[in-house]
Amino acid sequence: MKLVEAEALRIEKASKTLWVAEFSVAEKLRGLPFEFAMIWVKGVDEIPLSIAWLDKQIVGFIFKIRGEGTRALSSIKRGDRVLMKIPLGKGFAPPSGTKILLVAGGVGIAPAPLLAKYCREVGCTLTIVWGVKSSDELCSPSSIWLDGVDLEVATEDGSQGFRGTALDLAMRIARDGVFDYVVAVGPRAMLRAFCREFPRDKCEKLVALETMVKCGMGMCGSCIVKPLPKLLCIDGPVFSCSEVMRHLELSNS
Amino acid sequence: MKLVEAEALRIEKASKTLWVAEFSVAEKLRGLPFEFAMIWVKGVDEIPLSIAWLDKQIVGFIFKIRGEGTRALSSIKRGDRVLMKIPLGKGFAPPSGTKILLVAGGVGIAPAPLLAKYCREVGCTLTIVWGVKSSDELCSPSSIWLDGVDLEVATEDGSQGFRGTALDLAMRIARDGVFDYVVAVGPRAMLRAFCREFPRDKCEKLVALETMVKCGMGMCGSCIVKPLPKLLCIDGPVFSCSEVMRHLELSNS
Amino acid sequence: MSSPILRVDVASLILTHPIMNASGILGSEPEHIDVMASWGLAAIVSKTITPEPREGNAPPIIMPLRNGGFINAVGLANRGKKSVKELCNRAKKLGIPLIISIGGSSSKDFVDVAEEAERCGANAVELNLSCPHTPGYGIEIGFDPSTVFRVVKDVVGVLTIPVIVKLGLSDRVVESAGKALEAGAKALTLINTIRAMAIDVHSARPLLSNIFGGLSGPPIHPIAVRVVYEVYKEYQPDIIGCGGITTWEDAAEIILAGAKAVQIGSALALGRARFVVQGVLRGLVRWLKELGLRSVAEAVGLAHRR
Amino acid sequence: MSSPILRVDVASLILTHPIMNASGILGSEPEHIDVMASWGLAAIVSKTITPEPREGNAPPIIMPLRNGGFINAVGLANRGKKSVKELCNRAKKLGIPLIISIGGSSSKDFVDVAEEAERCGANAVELNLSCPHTPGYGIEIGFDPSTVFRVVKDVVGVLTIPVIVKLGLSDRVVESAGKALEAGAKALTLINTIRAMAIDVHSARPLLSNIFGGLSGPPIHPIAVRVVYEVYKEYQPDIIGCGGITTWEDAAEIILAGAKAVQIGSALALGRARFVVQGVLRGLVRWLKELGLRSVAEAVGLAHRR
Ligand SMILES: Cc1cc2nc3c(=O)[nH]c(=O)nc-3n(C[C@H](O)[C@H](O)[C@H](O)COP(=O)(O)OP(=O)(O)OC[C@H]3O[C@@H](n4cnc5c(N)ncnc54)[C@H](O)[C@@H]3O)c2cc1C
Ligand SMILES: Cc1cc2nc3c(=O)[nH]c(=O)nc-3n(C[C@H](O)[C@H](O)[C@H](O)COP(=O)(O)OP(=O)(O)OC[C@H]3O[C@@H](n4cnc5c(N)ncnc54)[C@H](O)[C@@H]3O)c2cc1C
Ligand SMILES: Cc1cc2nc3c(=O)[nH]c(=O)nc-3n(C[C@H](O)[C@H](O)[C@H](O)COP(=O)(O)O)c2cc1C
Ligand SMILES: Cc1cc2nc3c(=O)[nH]c(=O)nc-3n(C[C@H](O)[C@H](O)[C@H](O)COP(=O)(O)O)c2cc1C
Ligand code: FES
Ligand code: FES
Repeated sequence: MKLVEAEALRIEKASKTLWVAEFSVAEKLRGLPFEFAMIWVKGVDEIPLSIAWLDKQIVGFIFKIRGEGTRALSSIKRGDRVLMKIPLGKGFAPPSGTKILLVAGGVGIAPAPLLAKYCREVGCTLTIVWGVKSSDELCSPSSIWLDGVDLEVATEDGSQGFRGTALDLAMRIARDGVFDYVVAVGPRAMLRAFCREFPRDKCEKLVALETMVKCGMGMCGSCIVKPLPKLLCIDGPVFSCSEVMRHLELSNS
Repeated sequence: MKLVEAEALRIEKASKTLWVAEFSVAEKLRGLPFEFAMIWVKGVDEIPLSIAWLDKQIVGFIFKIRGEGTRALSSIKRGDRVLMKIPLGKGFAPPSGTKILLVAGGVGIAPAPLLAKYCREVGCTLTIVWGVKSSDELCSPSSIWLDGVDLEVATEDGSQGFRGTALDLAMRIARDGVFDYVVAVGPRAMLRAFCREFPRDKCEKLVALETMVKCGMGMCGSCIVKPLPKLLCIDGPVFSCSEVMRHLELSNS
Repeated sequence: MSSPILRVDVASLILTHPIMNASGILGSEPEHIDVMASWGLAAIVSKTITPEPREGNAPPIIMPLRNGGFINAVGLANRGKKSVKELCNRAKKLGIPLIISIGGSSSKDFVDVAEEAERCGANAVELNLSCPHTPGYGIEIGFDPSTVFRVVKDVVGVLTIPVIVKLGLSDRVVESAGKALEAGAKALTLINTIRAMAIDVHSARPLLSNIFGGLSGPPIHPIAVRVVYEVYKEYQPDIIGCGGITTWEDAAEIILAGAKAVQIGSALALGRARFVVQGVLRGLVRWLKELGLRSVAEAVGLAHRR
Repeated sequence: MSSPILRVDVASLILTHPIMNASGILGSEPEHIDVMASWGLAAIVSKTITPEPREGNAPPIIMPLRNGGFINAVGLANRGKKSVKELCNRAKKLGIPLIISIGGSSSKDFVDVAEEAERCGANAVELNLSCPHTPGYGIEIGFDPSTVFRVVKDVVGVLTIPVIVKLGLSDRVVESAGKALEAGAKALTLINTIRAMAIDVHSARPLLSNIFGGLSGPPIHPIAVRVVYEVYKEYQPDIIGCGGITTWEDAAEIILAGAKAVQIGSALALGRARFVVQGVLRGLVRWLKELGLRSVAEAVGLAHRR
């Protein structure tokens, strides 16, 4: 983990609901898929965001405006600086040669580009299912570093691609293909449904969780994945369905 | 400069007046000829000594008992530990291909082995003249890492080698040979005589000085080479005769 | 020679070795106790618990610094007195000694939580009289030896379990230590973080939302060693050394200064806890052997020997 | 945009830029003044001078520490009042402003050396009320606001040149700062080293012959920034920030907290002085441009802006 100054290169609205923030940093960074950063939008808030892409001295994020912090991030300008702790978490680094299915709901697409790059590099096969309510929530693959990736789209209103949820589409795809890992990332309700309903016969089922990350360094304890004795910022954010099932059931959001 | 723990390998009397202290250290050290160390003989004193030899994790010193600190050093046992700041000073690194004459008086032989090693490595020709009062002050070249070095001995009582002082012998040798650098190290009176009398026509004349080194790090100022605005622990201990002539004349020891 | 004895008796507690966590590294939720139990600590110190729940400050609350330390202003976030029972139960289940750290703005607050801790079966309490950045909850108390006396006396008066008093750096820390002991403290934890501040030079804004925070980690270690040495010199009490301990050498130094046990805070961050605890313990064993000592206890305060 | 103005006016002195050395880095011999003049400092602060010569402590007097700082107990080694003239003459010859740092164990001592400094043409004096490890010569004075007031008042009463007061970390440093200003100090230097200790774990002996020493270097920087911020917040006086400044960011941070000028001590060690001074100045210029500020003065205390 390093604390780095990052300079905004591009902050833009990429769809009806999603924003992209791209920064340049002075030193080369490394990060594994699903690792994240704590971004201090100066004087406002420090918020955790998944590393969406990372290429030498460029790092990008995909985010949704939820409150003050994300709003502040969306309103910074090219050249503005933020401070970030990066990389944080343990990430998820599947062995080479494996087949992976990523099931992303909404802004859950954020970690996808870094996972795609990782898979290209180590030689994993990646299929991404991205589900949103309606096609206006999608962004162009090139704007989020997803060119040339096997990306299947599901919209709840059927305005583009498969009509239905990401989970529906993923289950259909999984019927035909064999995957070593299926990773779901998105709203908690989706993760819960995924862990409950997705057929687990041949694959390992994983979810990328969100809890309240306040320090990102394993000190404050606020990210504890109750009732597990695990810290999201150290041991996560990716956990197997089997270990977090109770966590998902306990929390009611 | 590093602060390192060193473990005594060998502390022994090497002649009537000289002692040898050899230590092993946990990390590889580097040092140039004439660089020195501040050795803290624990709980007693911290004293500056020239690095006599240095080979990866072994470092050796040649010293004379003068007071409490050197006495304490002479009485430590194999396995005892000291702390040392090492290397200190700027050292003296003659360009490769040059011819060097070292004029050492008494314990002034201390920096000779490291200089000899350096000269072998970079390809300088080194002649050492070592002057003492009587042959019982000499130590065997092998005990002080001077095997195979061109070493000419002068004794004031003629008990071995040339009869006379190191300076006498050096002047005689210089008459026949040509040297790029002539470096004198030894008692202050000898350095003064050297700077005054040694013919300077074809060579650069240098001396290795001693002043009161208390911190070794350029902070306390006690090692100032008056009236020069130079700190021995940073800029020295090797200076050209021309710059320190007044210093040598001012001081009366 | 047989392996040196790591067991230490401190504040009437018998610990299998001298290392515990420093308060504030996790320790506010029962699940934290599980996490920490897996680190190999001899005892666990809870997050400082106040009578009422506290939200704590908004992020950023902890930042790494260029000098190798951390600055934090968590703001004593905790779930209040009611969480003590859960913490104690969890520790009991795991069979690990638990020290409940207590914070408050009055004697009453301390007594209140301390009684709850005793009721719930905590092995000891640690009175945090030294949080340097939460107004009303800390260092102002520790600054004044007579306030220290009163608070400690009040708590000791109602408890049978040992009372440990945690002091921070202050002009009269030796005097405050004396007063704490006089009032019946069984041991002293020295020291807390030191009030400090960091500013982001590009935005000209304080790094922490709270502006001020506590400096921890290697930067404060030589100050902690000094305070332990001074207090030990004066009273030879049971001391738990804390401040910047990262390696076995840091622990050895503070033990030589007079600490019987040590608390590690910042160095446990970033998932390194298990590794750090193990490293310190292994190093201490090697070191005690080198010095020919049979136990940690024999090393306590050795630097005072002339 | 034209290059930002580095010139600062502090304690009624006009300096070409904000960097001077911290007292105790050389500065006791006239030759030291020559050495330091070559470093590119805007002004030189002498070693603390006491009325009578002091030998200082026996080595080891300064040790590097694992945490990146230094610990020192030089023991105020200096040649006494009689050396002031030589120091002043040398500085005058070199055309560089000289501040004579003064130490003493009574008001009389301070007055004595201060009068000599004025007579010899020093540009200012800095009263060292904060040496943390020389008994009777330091921090005990700074700890007590009323003593600070008396000493400063006495010195100000007899001088026409500016009086700067150097304070260390203490519980009531803000109050002491106020008293110093009330008594007529033109500026405050904040902070001195922090009392600390290091022990060699292999021999179980204190590292310094003096046992205690002052901690300096990067470890204390966030504490210095905090003290500067707190004092600036209260009085907005002229402050010279000191403590752990090594890079331009360290300098920028303390300027944002409220310092008009900075002193660099430890970072000047080991022959790096020229490089460090240059590096800090270059960095400050780049930074002021980045922030769109026209001068150092405009950055002073900016972190207080809401
Ligand atoms: C490991 C991790 C990775 C994440 N990656 C992304 C990402 O790539 N893109 C994205 O848009 N969002 C991501 N999030 C969620 C993102 O952190 C929150 O949307 C953000 O913190 C909200 O901050 P705010 O100030 O805008 O909203 P607030 O007003 O603070 O809160 C709005 C909502 O966000 C939740 N939230 C607030 N703060 C945090 C926090 N520190 N940690 C977790 N949840 C919080 C709250 O529960 C609340 O429901 C991630 C969260 C985690 C833990
Ligand atoms: C750069 C340098 C390299 C040296 N190399 C060697 C060496 O390789 N072998 C060797 O035998 N000696 C060397 N010396 C001299 C050695 O440092 C002194 O002999 C030693 O410090 C004396 O310490 P003491 O406690 O035994 O004697 P003390 O009782 O302290 O003093 C005895 C004499 O040594 C001189 N002296 C004491 N302390 C110092 C000090 N810190 N710096 C300089 N002189 C001091 C005093 O002027 C006095 O005349 C070197 C000195 C310097 C400055
Ligand atoms: C993030 C964090 C939170 C802390 N919270 C508390 C606390 O609640 N109560 C307390 O007494 N000390 C608290 N401290 C201080 C530590 O217990 C410890 O005294 C200090 O950090 C010095 O130790 P270290 O250098 O090993 O971290 C906290 C420290 C940190 C870094
Ligand atoms: C070796 C050394 C000697 C010092 N001597 C003095 C002194 O004589 N008078 C004084 O006021 N401060 C003295 N100090 C303290 C410094 O002036 C400065 O306040 C402190 O070191 C913090 O700055 P730094 O971290 O940049 O070193 C000394 C510091 C060091 C390291
Ligand atoms: S966010 Fe603080 S421990 Fe994970
Ligand atoms: S010995 Fe201290 S400056 Fe050289």
